[in-house]
Amino acid sequence: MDLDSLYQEIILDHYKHPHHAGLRDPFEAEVHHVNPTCGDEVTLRVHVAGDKVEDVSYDALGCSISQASASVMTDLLIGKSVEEAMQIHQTFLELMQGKGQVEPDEDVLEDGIAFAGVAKFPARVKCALLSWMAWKDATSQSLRSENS
Amino acid sequence: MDLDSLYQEIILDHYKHPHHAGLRDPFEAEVHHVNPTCGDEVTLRVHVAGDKVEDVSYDALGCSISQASASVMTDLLIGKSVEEAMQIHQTFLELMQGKGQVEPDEDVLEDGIAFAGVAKFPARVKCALLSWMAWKDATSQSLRSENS
Amino acid sequence: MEGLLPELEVIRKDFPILERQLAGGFPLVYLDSANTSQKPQVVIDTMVDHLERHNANISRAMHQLGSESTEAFEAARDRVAAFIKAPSRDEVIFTKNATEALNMVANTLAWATAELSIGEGDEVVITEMEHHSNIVPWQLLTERKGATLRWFGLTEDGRLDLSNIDELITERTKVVSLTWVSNMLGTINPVAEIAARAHAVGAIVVVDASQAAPQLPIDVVASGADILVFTGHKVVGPTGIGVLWGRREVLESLPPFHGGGEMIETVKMARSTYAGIPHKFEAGTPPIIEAIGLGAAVDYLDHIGLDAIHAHEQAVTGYALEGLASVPGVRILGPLDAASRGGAISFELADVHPHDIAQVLDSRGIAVRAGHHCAKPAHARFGVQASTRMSSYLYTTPAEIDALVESLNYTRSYFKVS
Amino acid sequence: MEGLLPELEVIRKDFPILERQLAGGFPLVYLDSANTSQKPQVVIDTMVDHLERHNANISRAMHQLGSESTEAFEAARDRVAAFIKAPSRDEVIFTKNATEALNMVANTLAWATAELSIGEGDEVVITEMEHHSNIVPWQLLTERKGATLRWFGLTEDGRLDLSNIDELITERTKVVSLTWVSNMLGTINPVAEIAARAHAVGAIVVVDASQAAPQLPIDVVASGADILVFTGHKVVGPTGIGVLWGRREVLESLPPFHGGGEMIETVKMARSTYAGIPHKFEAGTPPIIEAIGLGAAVDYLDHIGLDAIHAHEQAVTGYALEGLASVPGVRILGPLDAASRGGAISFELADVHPHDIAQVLDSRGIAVRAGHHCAKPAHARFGVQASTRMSSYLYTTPAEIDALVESLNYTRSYFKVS
Ligand SMILES: Cc1ncc(COP(=O)(O)O)c(C=O)c1O
Ligand SMILES: Cc1ncc(COP(=O)(O)O)c(C=O)c1O
Repeated sequence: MDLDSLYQEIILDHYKHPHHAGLRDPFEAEVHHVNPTCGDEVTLRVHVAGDKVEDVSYDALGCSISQASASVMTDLLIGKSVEEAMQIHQTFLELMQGKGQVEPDEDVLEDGIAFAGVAKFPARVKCALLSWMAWKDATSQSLRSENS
Repeated sequence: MDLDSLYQEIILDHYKHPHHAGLRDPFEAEVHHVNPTCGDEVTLRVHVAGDKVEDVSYDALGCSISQASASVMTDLLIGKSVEEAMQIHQTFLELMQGKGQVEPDEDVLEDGIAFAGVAKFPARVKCALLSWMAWKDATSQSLRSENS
Repeated sequence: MEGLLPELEVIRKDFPILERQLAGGFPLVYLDSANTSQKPQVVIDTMVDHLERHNANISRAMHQLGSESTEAFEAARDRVAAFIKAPSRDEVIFTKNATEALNMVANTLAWATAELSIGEGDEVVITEMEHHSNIVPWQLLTERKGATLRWFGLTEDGRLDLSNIDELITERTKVVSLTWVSNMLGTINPVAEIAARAHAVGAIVVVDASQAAPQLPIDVVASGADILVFTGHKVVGPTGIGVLWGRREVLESLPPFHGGGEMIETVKMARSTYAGIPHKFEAGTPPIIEAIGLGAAVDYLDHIGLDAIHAHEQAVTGYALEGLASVPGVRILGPLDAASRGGAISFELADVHPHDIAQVLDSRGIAVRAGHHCAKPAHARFGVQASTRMSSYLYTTPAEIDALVESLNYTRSYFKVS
Repeated sequence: MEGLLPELEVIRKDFPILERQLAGGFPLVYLDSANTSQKPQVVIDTMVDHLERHNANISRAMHQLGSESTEAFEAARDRVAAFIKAPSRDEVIFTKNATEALNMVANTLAWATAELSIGEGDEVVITEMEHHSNIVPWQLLTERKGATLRWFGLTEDGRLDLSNIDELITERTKVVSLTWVSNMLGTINPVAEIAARAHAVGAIVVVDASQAAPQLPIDVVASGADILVFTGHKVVGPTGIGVLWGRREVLESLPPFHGGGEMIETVKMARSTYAGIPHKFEAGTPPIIEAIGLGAAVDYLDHIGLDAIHAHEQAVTGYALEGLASVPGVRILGPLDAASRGGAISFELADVHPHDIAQVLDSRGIAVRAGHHCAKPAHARFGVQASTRMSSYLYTTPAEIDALVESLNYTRSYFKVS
């Protein structure tokens, strides 16, 4: 059990000083996701304008991994096009589900590469993915409501 | 597995030529008992007059043990006082539940002693007891309705 | 004999109980596999290894044992999904046995709303050859909801009588629930065909594969079922575990079954929200060791191959049908050709009651079942109160069938049947 | 230390998993017994012996293996009846787990008639410290039947707030369902006292003894319960088995739960009649091996003695409460005196999230639980979203508590908590 590979400095930094935390206006969709096994929760809002992720704001309750992951995610996604953001989401998902066998791409994931170690702890993968899943859900909702 | 200790000649005789078989009038109570595990069934009527078991008549579907047991029972109980009959019932019950350790009393049980071997076959004890339980149930019902 | 498993003697060595000596020094001849199957060493060892080295509760536990246990449990779900070709592992729900799985369907339908709700004027269709576990839940449901229970009758040779299918399956039909293979008559039913008729009127189809899963390759989608269930202990797995597979849309429209740990998303005193499938239907600590044992069991069967097992069963069944026909006074209940039936053969022997037959056979080490085999209506249909049933499995040898036939002849002479 | 089991080292040898080495060469320190207990060799061996030598289905089978299996299964019922001092073995019903047992009560009450029926204007009373498995079934029942769910709140120190008992338990109350020992707070509740109040208004009392059965001598009659449930895997038994004990009159007035094999008297297509207790509530092939394993488990506990186990738990819990208090920033949820609590201790550690605590402990071989422990409302009551829980059992040593305390201090330094 290599604790330090899980709790990288980058993760602990984001945990102690989360970026883009808090819920903000305007937003097109808000979701509330829960990890039923441990109770971690996140409320997350997305503001999408045209094709662009204008803002992602959140209120998260949970462990260092889940909180740091939300913080890193907002850094990565805000300002990107929805398509690019979805691509980054996919890359992060593959890293997390790779059981520690996937080499992270720093150009795409930036601080997110710190989560490579999490992929070796199956029980913690869900923590790292909580806010990412919430973001995808919220974004799909906002796109659906836009098209309808 | 001593088959012959189970299938005594007396039992097979009663099975092939059951005594007092068939349903007769008059009767005060009729019951229908089923062995849920194997499906053996008996419909049984009792005719009690005053304190006396005037008649026990039955229609039984089942294996050699359950049929022979009904036949032997009617031989033993018809004509006795209800109290004596209940006593015989108790003696037969004790024999059956004795796991083969109880010495049968021929004075009380007559042909019923042939069932001593059945007590060694736990799966068959229920077969031997089916009609006896039905008789007790029917007799209690007839006494209850008399007193009410 | 054609069709027998080539490595039969090796396979038998996998089953420790087959070495058992019974009273009188008789070796065990186990012909009661439709009741429950025996267990190969690998299933037992897998369970023991888990108990001795990895035991922990699942999902909730974050520690190493907890991860090992969760992984083993969820890997079992993957194996079962592969065994029945489920489109998604999330559609595989672990239950206690087939009975609980069938009751889960009937019970959740009782509280379902919209499309799936059942009430007055609605009908549930079953068949006269169902096991009690696929009759009583539907009686309870239809009684309680004021709906009507109807059923397919049987033909003289023990098949479903489909002549009145147009009267039975109508726009009033909400559920058609039937067995794939009869545990009493052995009949293999045309489930896909009936499912198509049911779907045409918008009914959902529940298939009881308790006797099919041990013997036939199963493809849930091809079967036409919306829900398919089977029980672990008949597929060389342990007791205490069964499987319910359901199409995602159906499972998602049903309300939860039991409430409790693991099936929730969040709980407040006043109300709760529920997890997605499969967890929605798996309240409480599941049968963990049992699921893991079942995973090993279906792996074992897959390794031998269900096609090979089916061929073996057909060869043994054909040989048994011939052998039984050679005994005077034997009357077989159900189809007479091995090709259209499973490996359970119920029969009567003139002038000897099934219990007495079973008793004599048992005194010679041969285990069969005597009684109604939890199929009273099918017995009533053929005017019999009880029958004797022999049921083979992948470890059964032709020599065991010979022993049965010989002992039936002995039974006749023991009871002086002329 | 006073109260410890005298033969603790011998007892530990009974549990093979305690020899397990974890990652990094750390020995297992298992402090998650309230989640699931570890299994002694005798339980595992009893199950293996049955699987390898006696396996057969029960009740229905007339052959030697069938008799052996039936006898072993019913002997397990006798042992469980003795373990909880049940007045009659017929009142002991085997279920899948405690969750199924609680749902069985709520589900059969949903269909009960006369006295036991529940509808508008009726109330069910639970408590804020229940496990989800004793909350959600009652939410489903009251929602579906238009009845009202009410509950006892908790005091600051984690006990039931009985100050409004007269408002809560009234002539509208049909059921009072509560836990004997809290799985989160450790609190031991005055069940007999509350049962007396409930009986005074004619309500039935359901006691969740899932955490009590492992730790306290149980006498169902003295407890005041009408129905009492517990789960096998927490009393050193296997998964897949639970127990529901009920007073005969109550069980006899409830309708059947699941329909199927073994619970019937007779079945016709149009309607069925049901067997007496316990079989009425045991549809289908029961968890046979699991019941037999549970029989061996309660025998094992009875052999050591529940009084001795309880004393051991209190000694270890007292020592743990002291040790935890010595760690800066620890806040214990629940009563602070060992005498009035069971062996589960949930706590917070300032500035470190429970998952992160559990993770650091796990890296040193210490298994605890982190999260809501299936008791979200009780967590909400204390304003916490998750906690860390250590739970000891009869194999726990003071040295293991020392390891926990030391590792909590290490956790603080790892996360640089000042
Ligand atoms: C107090 C309490 N009740 C009920 C349960 C549910 O037990 P099971 O998950 O075995 O059904 C548990 C344990 O998880 C518990 O601690
Ligand atoms: C066709 C069929 N359905 C259902 C069942 C019930 O299985 P279980 O008793 O394991 O629930 C059985 C076996 O007993 C069966 O043969």
